[in-house]
Parts: sequence; structure tokens; C-alpha cells
Amino acid sequence: MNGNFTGRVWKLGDDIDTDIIIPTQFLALKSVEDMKRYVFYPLRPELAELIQPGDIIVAGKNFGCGSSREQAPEILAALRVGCIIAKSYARIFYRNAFNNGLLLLENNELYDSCSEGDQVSVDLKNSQVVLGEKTFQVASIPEDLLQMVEAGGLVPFMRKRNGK
Amino acid sequence: MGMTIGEKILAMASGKEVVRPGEIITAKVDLCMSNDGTTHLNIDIFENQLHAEKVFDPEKVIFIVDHNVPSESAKTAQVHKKMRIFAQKHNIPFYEGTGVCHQIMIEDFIVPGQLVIAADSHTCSYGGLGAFGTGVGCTDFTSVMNTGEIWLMVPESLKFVIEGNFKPGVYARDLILKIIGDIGANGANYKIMEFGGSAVKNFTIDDRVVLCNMAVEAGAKSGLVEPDEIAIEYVESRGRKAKHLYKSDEDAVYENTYHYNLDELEPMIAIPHCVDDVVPVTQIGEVKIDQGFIGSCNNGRIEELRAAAQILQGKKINPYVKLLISPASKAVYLQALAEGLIDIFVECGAMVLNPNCSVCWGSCQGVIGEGETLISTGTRNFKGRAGHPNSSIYLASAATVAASALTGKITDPRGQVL
Amino acid sequence: MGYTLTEKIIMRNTGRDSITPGELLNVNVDKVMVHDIFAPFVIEKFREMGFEKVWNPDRIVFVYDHLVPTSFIEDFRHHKIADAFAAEQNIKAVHRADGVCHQLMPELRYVVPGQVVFGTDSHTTTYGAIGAFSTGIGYTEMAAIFGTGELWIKVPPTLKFNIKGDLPKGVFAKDIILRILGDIGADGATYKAMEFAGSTVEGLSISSRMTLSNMAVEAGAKVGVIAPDEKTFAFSGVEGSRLQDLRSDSDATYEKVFEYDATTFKPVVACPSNVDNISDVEEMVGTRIDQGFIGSCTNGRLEDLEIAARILKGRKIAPFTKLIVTPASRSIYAEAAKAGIIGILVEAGAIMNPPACGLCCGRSGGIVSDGERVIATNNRNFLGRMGSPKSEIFLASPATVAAAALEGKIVDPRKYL
Amino acid sequence: MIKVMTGKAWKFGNDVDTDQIIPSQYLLLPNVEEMKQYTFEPLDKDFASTVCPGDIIVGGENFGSGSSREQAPLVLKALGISGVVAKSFARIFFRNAINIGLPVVICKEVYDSVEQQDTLEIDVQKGTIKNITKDKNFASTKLPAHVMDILEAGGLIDFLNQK
Repeated sequence: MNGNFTGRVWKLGDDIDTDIIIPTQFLALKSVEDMKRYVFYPLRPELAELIQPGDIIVAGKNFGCGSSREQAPEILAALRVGCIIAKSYARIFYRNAFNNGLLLLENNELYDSCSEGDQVSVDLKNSQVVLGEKTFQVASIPEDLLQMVEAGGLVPFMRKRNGK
Repeated sequence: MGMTIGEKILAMASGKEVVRPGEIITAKVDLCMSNDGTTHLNIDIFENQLHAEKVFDPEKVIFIVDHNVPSESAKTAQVHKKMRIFAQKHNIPFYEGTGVCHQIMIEDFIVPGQLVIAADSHTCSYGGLGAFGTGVGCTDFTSVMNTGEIWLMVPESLKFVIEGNFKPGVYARDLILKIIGDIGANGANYKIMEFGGSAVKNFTIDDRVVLCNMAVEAGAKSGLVEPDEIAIEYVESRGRKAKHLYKSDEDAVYENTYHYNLDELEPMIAIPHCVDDVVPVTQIGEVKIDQGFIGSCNNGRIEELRAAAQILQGKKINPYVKLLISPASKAVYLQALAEGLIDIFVECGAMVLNPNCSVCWGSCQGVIGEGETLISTGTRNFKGRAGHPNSSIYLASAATVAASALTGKITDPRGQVL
Repeated sequence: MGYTLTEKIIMRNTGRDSITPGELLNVNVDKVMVHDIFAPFVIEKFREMGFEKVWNPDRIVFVYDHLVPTSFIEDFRHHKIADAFAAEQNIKAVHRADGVCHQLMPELRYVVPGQVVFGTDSHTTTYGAIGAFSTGIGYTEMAAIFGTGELWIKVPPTLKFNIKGDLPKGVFAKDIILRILGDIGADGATYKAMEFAGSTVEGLSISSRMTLSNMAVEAGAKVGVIAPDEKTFAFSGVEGSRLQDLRSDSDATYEKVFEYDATTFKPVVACPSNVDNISDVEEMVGTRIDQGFIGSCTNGRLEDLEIAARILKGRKIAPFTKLIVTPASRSIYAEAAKAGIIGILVEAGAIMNPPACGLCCGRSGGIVSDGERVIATNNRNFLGRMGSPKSEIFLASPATVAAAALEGKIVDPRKYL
Repeated sequence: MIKVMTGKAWKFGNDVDTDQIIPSQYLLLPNVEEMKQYTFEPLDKDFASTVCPGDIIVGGENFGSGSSREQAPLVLKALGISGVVAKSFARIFFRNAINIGLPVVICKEVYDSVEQQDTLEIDVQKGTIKNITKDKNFASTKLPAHVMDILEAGGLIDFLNQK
């Protein structure tokens, strides 16, 4: 995966659960396109309008906790969020995100150093995130997961397996 | 020249000796009731347009949450909350999740001889106890809630003389469907439908209410049955006394009189999308169903539940059919529970709902989707009434609905009842 | 070196004689569960991936519980799509309105001790209560399992919760798990196995054990397991003698062991809007509530309804307060009706709903508006979970919820027991 | 005095019930402004977005049958409908319309002459209806004096407030 990009920061707190990312009442909408208008609805309904492709979400610990709803990473991928950088992630969300081609990075310090609206640069090759003068190390992502993200997720991966 | 029961109640309520059809009167109401279908608008009008401070009599204004119970959205919950706050502030009787409004009114408030106004079209149900009930909109209701009075035009009366006995598998529900099919959806517009004859004299209150409840589906202002010992016993067993036991005079004037013989009646069904498009179940042909509903202010009482349970006992419904059963009130639910009917429903694969309007109202529990077919004991089969505009509703008796839920297609209940 | 229960289940499944936490390996899936709200997505992904036939139709269970009864016009689509797929693929286990998926899977013995099971729902951890390795996954991975019957997993390290002693009056399994969540936090077991053991756990019914395992995911855990015993074998209808090895070795390696003395436990509540925001009920007494909810895969079982009935018997719910009760399955509803429990609840003023997820999944069944407060027996109190983001949710045991409904405010349930 | 109304006709059939005018699932929206976009949704999804203020609804027999929902005449009024002409009206709808000051006119004969979007002119006071497009005149049924008083006051609330 080509590893350098820069994005504007949207900052959220600890324990951003899947009901905040997309509330249950919108899960039976027909498409992810319909759903993405309700991203972060209970907490910050205005974000759906404001998030631009390439923007980066920075959050605290346990991002994506709660239900197994895959719509949560799917709508973030559909909004073409550059990546999420959180202190930690909930397990199911973590799997679901990579399966949907959404990049997740982990770092403990960035959160306290950045503010909403900051520009953050990601250098995947060196597992680094740069904010102004400061550089933060992120846990490296295994190459096969990066390849899945690059391929767009688990579906294209399985299609290839099935020779389709 | 004599008067009908309806005319007598209106004369008394307006302080007159005699009233005649066509006359406009101002009448004092005995009770008024509003439910969550429109009460949020009533409260807005009451507070912001009438700038009223008090209801005319806190013992005579009743709020009932029954349409969307429990609520399916925050907006609905907001409406319920508004009702709760108003009821608390004005210290008026308030019910939530206790049953369909008309059943609660009949169980807890209605007595023969009353004039009752409610913001719901099926208020005509109260004629089953010999009370004059009629439905109005929220502006009318709000003005009644404020003043205790309403202007009314005295309606003509139509008389329905019912004789004979029901055959097994045939019920009051089939009779009222048959009548509406005969006279049409506006066959009694602005009029009173008065039900009498030797058969009705033996009818239980439940059956009388079934007839009066659907009078509005023929456009009627009210439906009425002469109150008798059966009505007196019903209200006295609930600690109330009749207000007046009016009977129609021998020489009362009816615009028209219709005769029916129950011996000739068979199970009837209203086909989509009009209540008056009624045929015998035997003529319906092969119609696959997706959902059945037993409940509503028309057909959710103990007798209907017994009829359904008799058919469903020890059997399983068709796996592709959803069968929703909503007893009309908490009291009906508890009686059904005591009689073991709830167990039968749960075990046959039905969904037993809390007492509420449910799919008869079509915006909360059991909403149907595009192309789906519902067979229902509810009051209406209007296009889209139970959900998607392109869906279909058939109206039939609880027995017909139960029999159909077993087979997955509309089925004559005869042969499955003892 | 010994192994934990979780490791042993994985070893049985893969035929391995040794295994290390952190290791990635493929497991053979014994059963999967898909519920209505995600069924169309699983099916869509399955087709997008280019699969035509499911690996084994007898290992797939569909449960319609989130959209039952349908509350919105589009809900039925989920059932129609799943019905058509089940017919096409010859999947026979389809439950259309029989209860909450996590109750039905163990109750109907689709899951038995020692199996590896996945579901498209986070609370799939519930089956750990009968000694299964079970966890929630997304619908894309489920589609891949539909096609292959396999899934890669990372072997989780285990946290052991050793709980000893008799539970005091008024304290239930729900209070235990809430207490643990409060101690370790909502991410305290992320990616790990939680194992519940000790004399207190041994004394719990299968229903109560399910309450513990169900909420393991609220600490981020992958699974929440309990060693199967005679009670489990009887519940699951399996021959226990062949499964005696399904328990942690005495020299198993745990990442950490937490010791609890159950005799010190008290009734607790999770306060808005985090599952780990735990307070003693005593400290919250007097907090006004508008609605109570008893139900869900956490606490909608017979013993939960029973304890509520004990508290509500001969009493009435406070005016302008609602209590919504949703049994977790059809058979629980029927049993409770026969045992007179339902009658007591309805007499007291409870609103009985048919078995399904109901209010817990936040799509119908008692959604609330701005400023309203709910006290509920389910598993999440996230912001806006039950309607307006300006509403608040407290989580508690069925006893605490029933007592609160009587007074319209949080009270100590022990005064009614 | 009620003004003479002139507007384009939207013609519907017999037994147009209240669920067609405004389906149940929208009735608990907080106010009429939010509801009005769904007017006639089951019959004509584009109605609310294409109707113009002043337009007139033409119905057959039993217009407004069904429930007592006052939201039915209210959404029509909120969309600027100047009045409804029908062969006959269901009772509760008729009352509700008068009570909110929406003129409802009974005329058996005009119906067959009307095609969609014909221009009609209605004089409630005189009891006349003119199909301007077809150049034909009709008489409507006069309303009782008490009912006219309410309509002239602009509805029941204003009528009561005036009293």
C-alpha cells in the first residue's frame, strides 16, 4: 500500500460505540449511501455534512465498541475517511474495518497533542504519524492486512479466491 | 310522532323535549376521550389557540395512549410524553398500554344513555351499551374538552332488524361485514344505525359492540342497540349505573328498515381496498396470505379470542405466516390468560402483543411491506392502511383469520369449529 | 504446561496438540447464526464474493428477532430476502418469531459445549456459558464462512475471574458482571477471553451464567467462557462423560486472575452512557425513571421474569411510569404464562411484548424521547441507544428494574425481597 | 365573507379515505408542516410537490371516509388548497374541514365535467361552481346557516374566540 497521505483531523473521545457511529434505527435503510448521512448522529450529527474524503478521525480508547454492525466501518469507508487513529479499538470493529478496506492506526499520544482541524500526515512505510513538528510512532500493520485494505476488503479477496 | 333512542339521547343532552332529524342542536356531553393518534394537536390548539386553562370537567376528559404502544420512534414518544404531562397537570384519567381506547371506555366509563364525544371515528362503539358515541376531529374535540358542549345535527335513523341464530363458524363480525357490503361505505352517511330484533336481544355486549363499532364504516354518525338487562348487568358488574334506559318509540320514524336472518348468514370477507366490497369466504378462491391479525376495537375481545383459540389449539401456524394477536385490553388479556388462551396462541406460533391498536392502525407493530397480504379482524382495509401503499388487506372474523393462518391462504373456518 | 478452556476448545476444533495466545489459525466452524437485520448484507456479500452454494446448510441458523414484529414498512424486506435464500440453499433452521437469537441457539441446542460458533451479533459471546467458543463477527466475514466453513482467528490470552462465596440477597448475575465491567472497563478485555469460575459461578443456573457470558463483549472480550458441568450437560442434552476435559488445566496460563468474594457484592447499576460507569444502587436511590425494561438476551429468561413477579406481586407500577417486559423466547413466554408469572406482571401494569429483541436493539418496543430515563436489564446504555440522544439509560438486574418501576425512581430492590 | 375561489382541479375518485389523504405512519409527526409533504402519498407521490396554493380538490362520493384524523383536512389546508368539491362527504371529514375553515362544497353534477387541471371557480356564498375551462355552470348544495357561520369565521376556534 502506498503509504503517504495527509488529512484534516476530526477529534472524538473514548468509547465511541457503534450506536454512535450509526444508530440501530438507521440500519435497515436500503444502502450505505442512505446510512452515511447519519454517521455519529447521536453525538455530532453535523459531522455527516462536514467530513470530507481524506479526513482523519482521531479518537481515544476502545473506538468501535458495541455491536457487530459492519455498517459502522462501512459508512466510514463510504465517506472515504483517510484512516482512523485511536488509542485502541474494539475487537469486532477492528476486523470489520479491515474487511471493508478501512485503515486503522493505533497511537496513545497523538490524541492529547492534536486538536480538531489540525493537519496530520501518515507515513505507513515508517509507521509514523506527523503533526507539525512532532512525530508519533504507530503499531505497524501486517502486510497482508494492508494488502486487503488496498484491495478494498475481504469481498474482492474472496472473489479472487473463487476466480471471479 | 315518536322518537328513536338516538333522538331521545340528543334531546336530553340538549335540554329539549323533542328533536327531529336535520335540526342543529347544542348538546352537553357526558364524556370525551382522545388517544395518541391526534392528542398532540389537541393540546396545541387548547393551549396556543384557545388559550384555555382548564378542561370543563377533569373527571370527564380521558386520555388514552393506545395507537403506537410501545412507541416505535422518538417522535412518537414525544407525543406520549406531551399527553402524560397534560394529564398530570389537569388531573384527568390517563391510560397507557392498557388497551384500545374504545374497549377501556366500555369497561371503565360508558353507561346507557350517555352522549360521548371522542377524537376517534370508532367512538360509535359505545352504542353497544346504549350510549350515543360519535367521533370528531381534534378541533371539535378540543372545544368540547374546553366547554363540555358540541353542536350536532340530529341524524336520521336506519333500523336493522336481525332475527335467527348464528350457524357454527359465523359471528357478529360476519353480520356487520354483510350489512356494510349491502348498504355501502356511505350507505348510512350522517345517520344512526340502530340494531334490533330477536337475535340482537340475545347478543352479548361484545357482539353488540362489534356491530356498532363498524357503523362508521358505512358512514354512520353512531350505531345503537337498545339497552336491556344484559347492558344493565354489564355496567352494574363494573360498579356503575345506567344514566337512562331509552327505547325507541313504537311510532319512531326510520328512514329505512332492513331485515336480516342469521340462519342464512355465512362467513363473509371484505376484499381490498374497500370495506363495502364484501363477499362470502366461499367465493374468495385461492388467496395466499403473509400475515394475520386478531385484535382491534372491533374484534379483540374474549369471545373472538376464544373462537380463534378453538381453531388454533394444538396446531402450528403456517411457517411463512406471521399471526399477530392483540387482546383489546388488559382485562381481556388477563381473562384470556386465565382461560389458557394465551398459552394456546404462544404455542401455535402466534405473536401475542400487548393490548393496543397494532396493525389495524398500521404505524407501529406488524407493519406490512410492498406486495404483502394481510387478513385482519381490524376495522379498515383501505389501501396502505397496514403499511406499504401497495399491500392488500382482507377483513374477516377472528375464526376466519385463525383458520387462514394455519393454511397460509384464506380459509373458511367452518369445519374447524365445533 | 496446561491450557485454558478457551485454548482447549480451539485445540479440539483444529486437532492441534499445542497452541499459544497470539497465534493466528483457521478454525472449522461448527455453527453460525445470522439474524434478520444483517441477513440481506451477508447474502449480498456472499454473492459478491462469487459463491454459489453454502458450505453446509445444516450448520446455518437464521433468527428473525430484531425486526419482529415489523415496525417500519421496509422491515419485511429482510425476512423476505432471508426466506428466499434459505429456500434456495436448503437451510432449514429458520426462526421467524420465536425469540432472541442468543436465547434460541443454546435453548434449541443448535450450540452445544465444545463447539466453535460465530454469529453476526456481538452478544454471540453468550454461548460461552455452556462451554462453547463463540463470538460476533461482521457480515462480510460471515459471508466468507458461508462459502468456506472456515475463519481465521487469533488465539486470545485468557483473563480469569474467580468468584467465590454465596451471593447476598438481592444480588444477581447481572450485578456480578456489571461490577466486573466497572472494575476492568469497557475495553478491559479487548481481544481476550474472559473465563468465569469459582464456587459462585458453579452455583449459578445456566440462565444466570448466560448473563455473565453475554456481557463479556461489553469489556471488549472475544469470548466469555464457563466450564461445562452436569447442569450444562443436562441443559444441552449431551453425554457429559465425553466432555470431561472441557475445563482449564490447573497449570493453565492466564494473563491475569481476578479474585472476587461474592459475599461482599451489592446491587449495582450502570449509569448513562457507558456500560462501565457503575454505581451501587444505594448511591442512586431516588433517581427518577420514566420507563423500565425487562428482557433481551442478557436478562429475559424465566428466572428473570420470576424475580420481577416476586417483587411486583399484588403491587402496581407507579402512575405515569411504564414497565415493558419482553420474554427472550417463545417457550419462556409459554412457561411464564403457565406458571402464573405473566398474570402477575400484567396485573401490576406491565406491557407484555412478544419474544424478540424489543427495546434493547432500539428500533421499536418503547423508544423514548428527550429527557426520558429508562432503567433496563439489557446489555447497553449507549447514548441514543433507545431513541433520543437526550434520553438516559441505566442498566440493572431484573429485580432492581422491577423495584424501580414500582416507585418511578431507582430504589434498593432488597426492600421488596 | 368567504372569498370566491379560483384554482386548478385535482380530480380523485369515489371513497377517497383519510388513509389516502394522509397515511397513519405520518400522523404522529410533531406538526402539520412536517406532515403535509406526504399528502395523498398512496395515490399520487408527487401531489404535495406539484400542487399550487389555490388549487381545488374534486372528489366523487364519500370523500374523506374513514378515520376522524383532522390531519386530513389540515394537510390540504397547509398545502394551500382553497377548497374541496365532492359528490358527497364522509361525516367526520366534513365537520373537520368546516372546523378548520377549509371550504367543502357538495355538488353531484360538476364532477363529470371536470378533467385534471381544469380551472374552476367556486362561490360558496352564492352556491355556484363554474368550470371555466369547459365554460359550464353548476349549483352546489347550500350549507346550513350554523355551518356557514363557522366557515365564515375562519373555523371553529375563531368562531369560539369571537363568541
